[in-house]
Amino acid sequence: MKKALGALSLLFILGILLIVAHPDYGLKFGFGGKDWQTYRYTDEYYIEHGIEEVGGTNIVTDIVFDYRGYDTIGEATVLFTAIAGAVALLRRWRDDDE
Amino acid sequence: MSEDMGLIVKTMARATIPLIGIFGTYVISHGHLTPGGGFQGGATIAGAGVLFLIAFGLSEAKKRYGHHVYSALESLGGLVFLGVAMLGMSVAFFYNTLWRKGIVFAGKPGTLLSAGYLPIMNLAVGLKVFAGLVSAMMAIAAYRRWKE
Amino acid sequence: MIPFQFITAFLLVFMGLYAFLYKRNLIKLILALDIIDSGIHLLLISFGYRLEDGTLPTAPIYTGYETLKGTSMVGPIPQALVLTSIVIGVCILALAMALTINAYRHYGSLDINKLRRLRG
Amino acid sequence: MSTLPFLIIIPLLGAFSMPIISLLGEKARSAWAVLVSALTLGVASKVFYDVWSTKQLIVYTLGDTTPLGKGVNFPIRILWEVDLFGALLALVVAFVGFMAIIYSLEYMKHDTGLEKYYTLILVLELGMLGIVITGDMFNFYVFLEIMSIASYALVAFRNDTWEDIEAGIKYMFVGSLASSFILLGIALLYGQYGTLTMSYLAVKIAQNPTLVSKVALGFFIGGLLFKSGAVPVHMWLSDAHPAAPSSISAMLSGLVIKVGGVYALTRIAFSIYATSISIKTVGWIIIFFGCVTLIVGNAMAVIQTDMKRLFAFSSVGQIGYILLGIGIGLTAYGTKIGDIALAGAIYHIVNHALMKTLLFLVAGAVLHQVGTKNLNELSGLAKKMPLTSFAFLIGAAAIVGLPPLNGFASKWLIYESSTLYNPFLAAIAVLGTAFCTAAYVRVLFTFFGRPSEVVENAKEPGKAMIIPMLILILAIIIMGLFPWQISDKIMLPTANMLKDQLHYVVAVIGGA
Repeated sequence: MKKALGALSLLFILGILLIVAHPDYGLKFGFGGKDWQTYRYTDEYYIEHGIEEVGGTNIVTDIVFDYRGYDTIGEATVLFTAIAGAVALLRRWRDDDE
Repeated sequence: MSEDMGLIVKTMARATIPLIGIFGTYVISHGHLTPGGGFQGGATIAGAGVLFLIAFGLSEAKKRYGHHVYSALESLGGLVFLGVAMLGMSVAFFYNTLWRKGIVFAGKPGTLLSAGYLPIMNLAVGLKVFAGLVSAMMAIAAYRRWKE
Repeated sequence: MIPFQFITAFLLVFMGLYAFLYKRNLIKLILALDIIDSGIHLLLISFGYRLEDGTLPTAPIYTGYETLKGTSMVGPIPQALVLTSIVIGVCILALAMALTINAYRHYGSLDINKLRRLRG
Repeated sequence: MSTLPFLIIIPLLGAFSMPIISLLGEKARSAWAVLVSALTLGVASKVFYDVWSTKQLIVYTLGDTTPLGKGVNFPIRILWEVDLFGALLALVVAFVGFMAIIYSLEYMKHDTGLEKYYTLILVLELGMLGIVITGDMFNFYVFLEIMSIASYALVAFRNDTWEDIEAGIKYMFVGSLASSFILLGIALLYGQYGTLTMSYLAVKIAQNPTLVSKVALGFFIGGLLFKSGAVPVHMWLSDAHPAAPSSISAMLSGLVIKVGGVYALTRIAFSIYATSISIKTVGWIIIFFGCVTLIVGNAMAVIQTDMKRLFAFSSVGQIGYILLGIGIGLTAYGTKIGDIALAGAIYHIVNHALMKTLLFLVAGAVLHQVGTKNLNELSGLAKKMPLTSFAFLIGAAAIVGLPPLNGFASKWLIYESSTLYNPFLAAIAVLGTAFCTAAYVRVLFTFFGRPSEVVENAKEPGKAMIIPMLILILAIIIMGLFPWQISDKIMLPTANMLKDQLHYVVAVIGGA
């Protein structure tokens, strides 16, 4: 019973995702020309202005460290946290000898 | 079974570890010009650490690894990142003042000394990722407490 | 016609969810989480693809040899987001491994059915 | 220069420099943790006062003076957008974090690995502060992950007991799955609308509400209900919160499930979707989950014998009240009833954070001094630990909702609005309170019963554990003395500001 319910809900999620992926109902793939300007305006802005505003020729690095630099410091904090957590969890137990 | 992996592997590791290190440093320092950046380069250099651990064994790696040194290096990388981000605090947090005002690192786009604080941040993040991944790896490798 | 890139991404998410629900080994569960994340990353990356007439899209990096400025560069935002997201995935992986090692020491097993001592 | 960035910078600096500071010794480490959290509390109060006195949103752009790009009218940078709700929660987070850090000075004294412990607790606080002030969807995800990863590691911090490890593993798998759902929702929104800023997303969705946006909302609701511990998926909460060290349980129960679950749900529902899709359906879904959570959580609390597990189930029940209030606020969007319900929910978030923190600190004190948390062995504790028992009495009376204390006003607002909206919901809410009362009266009888052998040698804990409890008691009593003033001066403006989606949008993209 539980297994059947789980399988049904999985199929339901997959079905919804596939409906969403159909171009008539939702997401489209591979924009070009005018569609690109209407749907990917932010990307277009970065490609146009990235060099003069930030100075790096690699636009991805410009975004990672300048436009979305705050995300990157969050990401660095995630790494810091996870490593602190992993080292803390792998420390010696209180009753271990040596 | 001995811990290390024999003469051939060790010799090859001695030869390749410096090369991996140089390549990682290149990826970090050219992060604002070519594909790559701090995270990727730092992970590459940490890969050299993994190679060292596998080729030479745990006891040899433990000799060259100090936990306090690496966690201090990791937090140093984080602090440098935070400090650089605060350089332009008079305008806003994360304001790229070095590039906008043209003080240092303000060469023509496409040269190494350009793009304001991006190279410094890449270096800081690279240091942090390298130190962090090496300490996580050592923590996992050194934890063997159940009976085998 | 549904683009095959999206179908692949959603199938990966589906596979991950399936493994998450029906597998009983802790390591496999961690892999399932990673597969779900990979599917989402694939979806995000394919959102950035660009089709212009006559030109193939390039990576969003200026090399100094472009004839026309930025004619068909793929979207850079998804790449930046995926970069961040991959690091987060790695972090969860490291923490999950640390927890799993501890669980193996306590329970002597990686079977999740054995991890049922707490009463809900 | 705004003070807002220091809300993030100070805890970040504290966490990053903790490994270096702890080379100086144990004293320096504890002093640094206390100092950093005290400074954070100061900044949070300043930010709250600024927003409250001007009733204006603070919009702060990371990396530039304006969020908009050059010559275009859409935001291109990450921005912080703090309204009264966010500022209020930031204040509560900083306050409870400060209390928990002072408390753990003594409570965690005998543990190893304390350097990592203080790092992680500062990062946990940082993650929650980041969530409440952000105005960007992906940034929200990043800080949600910071908060979640820190709490996974802290739940399993005592790695030599199997309870902690098992609870940590369950919490980690459920939490990561929920985070993946949220990331999938964000990816869908980006794919359809091409932006990640919350207020500009609101504009885009209002122009073109497609199926994709609804599916994304479904994923958000699913993931955030997981994170807030609503009933079909509350199993991880009742394992993880009792197993963690008590100072962490206090933060988890008091803050994490609210900031990472309910706050985010409210923000997404009200600030992004409120006017563009039929919000009534969403409201009824949330009401449904709220009612189920209310009944099941409180009823399960009655039959527990473990004190911390009882408190954890009670947290599930109280989350039900909050969800009920938010659900009514959504279905009755724009009417007076909706405002009252929303104000009640926000009020209850704040109150429950204080009360549940106090209760978990009491449980920690008992566990620390007596060594057991089994209620059957703890009878007669009141004679040996009078101050702790008094703290428990106050906390329990407040959570049940007795009139002179702060829990009364918020619960009254929720009852009143649900009676006006639909009497059936009010009946369910009262039923839940009956169960809640039964659970706490049972603990009370245990505390004041005949002394058992286990508690013979118990004595009061040290100063560092007593002082946070006293401050929390004081806060609860003071808030209880002026319930309607607080409700009129703080909670209703908060609800109004949260509801005002137009203001939220216009503050970023200008007079569009």
